Amino acid sequence: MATVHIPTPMREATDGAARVEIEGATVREVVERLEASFPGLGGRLVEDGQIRPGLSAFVDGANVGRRLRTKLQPESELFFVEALGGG
Amino acid sequence: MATEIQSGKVHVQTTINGESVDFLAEPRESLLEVLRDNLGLTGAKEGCNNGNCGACNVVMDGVLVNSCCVLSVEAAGASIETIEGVASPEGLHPLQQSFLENAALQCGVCTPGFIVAAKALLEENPNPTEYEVRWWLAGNLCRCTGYDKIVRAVLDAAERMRAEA
Amino acid sequence: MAVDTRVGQTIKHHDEEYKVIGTRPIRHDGLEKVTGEARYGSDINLPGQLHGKVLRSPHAHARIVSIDTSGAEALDGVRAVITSAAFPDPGDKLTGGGEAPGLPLKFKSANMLARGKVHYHGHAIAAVAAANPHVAAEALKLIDVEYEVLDPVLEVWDAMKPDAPVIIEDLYTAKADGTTAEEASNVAAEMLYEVGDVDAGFAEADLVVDREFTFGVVHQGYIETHNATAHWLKDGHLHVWCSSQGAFTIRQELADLLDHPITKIHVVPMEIGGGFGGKTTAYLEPLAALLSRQTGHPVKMAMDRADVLKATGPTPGGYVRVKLGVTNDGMITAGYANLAFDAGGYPGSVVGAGCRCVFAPYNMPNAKVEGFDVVVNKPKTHAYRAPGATHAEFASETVVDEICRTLDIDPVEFRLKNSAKEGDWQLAMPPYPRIGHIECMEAARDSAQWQTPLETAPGKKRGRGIASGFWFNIGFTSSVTAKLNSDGSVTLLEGSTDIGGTRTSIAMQFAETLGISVEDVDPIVADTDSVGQTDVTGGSRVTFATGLAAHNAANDMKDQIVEGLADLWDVAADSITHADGTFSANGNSATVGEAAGLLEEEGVFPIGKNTVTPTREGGAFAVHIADVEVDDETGKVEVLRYTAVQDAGVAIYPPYVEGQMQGGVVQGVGWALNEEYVYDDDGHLLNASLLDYRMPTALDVPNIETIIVEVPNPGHPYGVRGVGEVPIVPPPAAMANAIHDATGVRMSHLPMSPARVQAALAAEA
Amino acid sequence: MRAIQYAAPSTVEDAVAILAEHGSDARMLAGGTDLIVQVREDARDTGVFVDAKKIPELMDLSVNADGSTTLGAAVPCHQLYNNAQFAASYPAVVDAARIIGSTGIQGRASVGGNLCNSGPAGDTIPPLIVHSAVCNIAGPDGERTVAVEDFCTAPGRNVLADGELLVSLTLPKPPAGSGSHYLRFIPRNEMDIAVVGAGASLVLDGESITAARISLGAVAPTPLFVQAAGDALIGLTANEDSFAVAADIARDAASPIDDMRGTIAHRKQLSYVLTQRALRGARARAQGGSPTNGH
Repeated sequence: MATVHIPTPMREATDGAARVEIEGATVREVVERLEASFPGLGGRLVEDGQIRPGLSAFVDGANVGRRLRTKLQPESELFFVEALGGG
Repeated sequence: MATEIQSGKVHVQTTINGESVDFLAEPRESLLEVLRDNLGLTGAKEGCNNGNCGACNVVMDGVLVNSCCVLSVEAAGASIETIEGVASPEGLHPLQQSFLENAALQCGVCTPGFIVAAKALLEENPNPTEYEVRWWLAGNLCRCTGYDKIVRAVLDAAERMRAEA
Repeated sequence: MAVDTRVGQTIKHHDEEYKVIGTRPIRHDGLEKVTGEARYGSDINLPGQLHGKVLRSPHAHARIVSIDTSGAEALDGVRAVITSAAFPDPGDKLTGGGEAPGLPLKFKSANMLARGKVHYHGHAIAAVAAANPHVAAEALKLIDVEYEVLDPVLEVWDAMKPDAPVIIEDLYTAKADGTTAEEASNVAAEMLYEVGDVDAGFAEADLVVDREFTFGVVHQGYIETHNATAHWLKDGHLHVWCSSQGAFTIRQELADLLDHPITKIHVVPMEIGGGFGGKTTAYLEPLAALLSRQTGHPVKMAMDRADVLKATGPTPGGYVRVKLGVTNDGMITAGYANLAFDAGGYPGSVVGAGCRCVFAPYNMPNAKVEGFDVVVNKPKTHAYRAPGATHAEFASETVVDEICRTLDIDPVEFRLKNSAKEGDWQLAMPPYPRIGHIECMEAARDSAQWQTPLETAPGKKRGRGIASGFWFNIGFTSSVTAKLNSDGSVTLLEGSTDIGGTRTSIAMQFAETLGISVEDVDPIVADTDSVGQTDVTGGSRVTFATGLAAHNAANDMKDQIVEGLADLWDVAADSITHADGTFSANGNSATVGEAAGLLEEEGVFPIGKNTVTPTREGGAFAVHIADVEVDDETGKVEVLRYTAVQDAGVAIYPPYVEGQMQGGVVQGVGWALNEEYVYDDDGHLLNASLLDYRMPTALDVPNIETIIVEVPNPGHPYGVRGVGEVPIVPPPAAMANAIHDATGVRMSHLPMSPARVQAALAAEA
Repeated sequence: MRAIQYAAPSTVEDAVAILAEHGSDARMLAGGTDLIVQVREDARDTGVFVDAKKIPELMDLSVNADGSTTLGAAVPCHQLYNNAQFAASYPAVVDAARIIGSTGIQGRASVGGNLCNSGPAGDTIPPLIVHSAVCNIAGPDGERTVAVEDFCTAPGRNVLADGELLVSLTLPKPPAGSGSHYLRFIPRNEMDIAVVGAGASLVLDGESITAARISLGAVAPTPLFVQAAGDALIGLTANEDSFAVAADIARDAASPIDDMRGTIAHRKQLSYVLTQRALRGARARAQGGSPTNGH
């Protein structure tokens, strides 16, 4: 089960849960199941089958951007964070 | 004897880096524009076009000037030295070598102005203090280096040049 | 006296020894840059070339009633005049690529040439192509624009008021929870980041300090002004030569804005005269392209300095509130921050990054940060070196200093005690990987400056300040193609514009991996047709990401050499070893150079290549110490001494790491003391020149002492962390803390200009 | 830049003829560091540039029989600080010449040009005033002289009529026991326009002040000659108490504005502080030393 960290403003959709456990071999599977379990939440993270523009996924500390095919381990930790630019 | 009032394209004869040069230019064109766009000497850069950055520094009749603040027609009869004339066929000027060795450049766009200005300084004062270097070069803005390595490079070159003199 | 050839100190927290990495070769492009031969964008002159200029709005906020270009078109020498009508309708498309993908394209398009409405003083209205720049400038005066002038909104706190004039009539706040507001306002986006229980954290605190700070707009101040030359061929191929931090980004923007196929757009990165985040987006390129399409000639455009200051992307002004709770023994229990930044005339400020940096140096069990991206009548703001972090950490590091004073705790001790370290939670992010804040703080504590008591002088007010800073660094995509020549030298094509010596830092990593000298590598910044996808030079990513691509490409080349030699020597490939640049197997051996010669005879020319999107950037910390003297009669602040400490991971090319640190410090000192946009009440920018924008000169700063700390980034084979951005973060706070130490006055606005310091001193007295 | 015409006359008469013919459309071009930039930036509309640098009188720098000095209007700043005699006699003018713009600007910019630009913050103007310099003006109707303190009439404007040009300045020989100093306040250390500038000259008899002149820049529409501040010092001892009296008068005389370069409050304060510092520097020089504060 991967652990997905839910950003505070979106916890309304998870009944206040800060972390949810989701089964999935890839980021895409987790996001799809997240959407199914918490209607509306997926839509804020994912749009048209993509991670929403401007967001990046972090899998076990690695910034995998919007790569939904990224493989997950059973104990993976998943974050969704606004993508950053720089100077 | 009435003085001729020049307009339109004016024929100007001048000396640049020791070579006699002729060009046609409108009086409103600056020396910087002529160097860069008419004569292909693009080493001098436009950073501000009003005398506040030093990227266009050249030496005119032995005096450091901002070529953006000189009219093209004022070059008539003058002797002008640009960055392109600093190195000799034998090799780099000690300042150029020192800038390389001291890593005294980053983006490099202000570098020609700094080298031209620093050369003018060392010709007037071969043994400047750090303060004198900073004072002389205050008209040359660099946004990348924080000046530290530039000042070191100039002091380093001065020392080498004194040793060779 | 001998010249001081001191180089900065390096403190290693690893045992790696390298042959090339960490040395100080002369940079590959240095010669051309000291002789004036290097070719920057404005140095281009093409046959048949025309010159373009841009008409800019004299108003900060206005509706465009009409534009009459006939007068300009009639002027002798004028070849084309365009307005926003020349751009395709962006519809509802979003921007691709670049640093901030996914924003409405209509905003970017309208920022190129105003579409119906002017959002700031200097907003581009029309563009002209003419036989020479003087005629083009004359033509601008003949364009007749009728404006309906509107009230401007200049500051975020005014723009957020419910009754503020709304600048973009269909802008609905993107709320933190992913929903969208129903009423239009100037707030483009809200964000919220939280960890732990902030109310409980404050309840545990013995001392709570809550302060507000404000900021003027500042510009990156690169010395080379923006320029672009475009040639639109009759078959639709578009060639562009420009000064940009990213040729591929410009290509993407041109494709988006002009609705033109990427395959037909060819962007040549010229040498770039500085960027610092300000050259990460297009301004002139699309205009030059359209003017070229219309005239059939190449069109060259260059901004003057006033245009650069008025109409490119400075970094935001705005507001930051920071509230920190601590126990009497100096442990942070909670932090709250609220940041509102100028987006400028269109949405998209760097406030999000500011939010996530504000408490980054500390292990903060309970924190809450709110951010607001606010549209105002100023130029569309952009990244500037660690974008958003300097504002945020000026506020938090000033509050930390106040807490240390109040509790009488040494500021180094406090920071060490509360420092973030590996495994600690980051705000809204995964826990920190290996980081070097503690190592930097210890190096600062042990530095010559910190260990030397501040020299007092009768009648002089002197003080010392210290501050930390953090920046994430970014990864993005980089590509390298390396060709082995028959003499063993390597031509290395890379896509990252070189602003500060990165050709060499990339080549050094390649050389280290292949086992050759860096002088045998010839690095070339290639155009968009000649090298793989490479994102913008920014986010301190080039030595990290493009260096990684170079390392990978060297390994690829090594594998090909091994394969070729295996064939030649008739041995199994896996029996060939590679050490110190020599391949050996079964009694045979060949250096890279010898191998190249052997392979040439076989008709084999290895090409190593790699495209990589690394995922573990490795954030960087810096700790700075400033000694200042304050003239209490005039309010003027002099920097007496300055030390910058920074975790570089591993410094590939130390002189240029030091250079980045020193340059960042001086930009930060300029921001701290004098730099800001000055507006009148009508929103006119008054100081759009290098005279009145007041960037530091050589006479305004001392030598900057550097200490490179090497805590390797586990996400890079050589441990690289980006180094370019974080050095601008601590200076304003270090300076403010030093000013307080000298005078007892706390400054809460950047810049801390003499007039403001003097007024604060007078108010205190 | 608009199209312009250029002439390089070799005599004052020719220059006057061209200026008279073209009226307000013509201006003298000395170092050009103001004029070229102003026309380029549409801040001044000049169509005929009359180069001053081929006219011997405008490039003259010499000591006259009566001990006064003639400073040609187009003599560049760098020649002043490289001229030991001039620097010894008129240190406040040299203080200003050394801080106008950069080294590159000082290679071209002239004191006469600075005066004719008539900016309220022109750095050389307060020093000329405290040295009692006089403008030598030539025009279609002949020559006339005007005291420097009466030369500027408004920001960017002066007493020169169409057809007139500033030929030179005459600086009287400084009396024995005199010293002068000019300094300005700028947020940076170089490359800036004075937020306030202050010049002072003192003539000392022992410790006693026998003559004093004080002038401020950037605190009024024109550089300000604060005669009352100098007069108040006459007969007083050259000490901090006396300087404070003059500084008070100078601060009261200043009527600055708020603009992008400074605030009213700050400029008032600076008027006081800089007057004190200029006086200290002038005293140091009168006593054979050199100023210890300010650039």
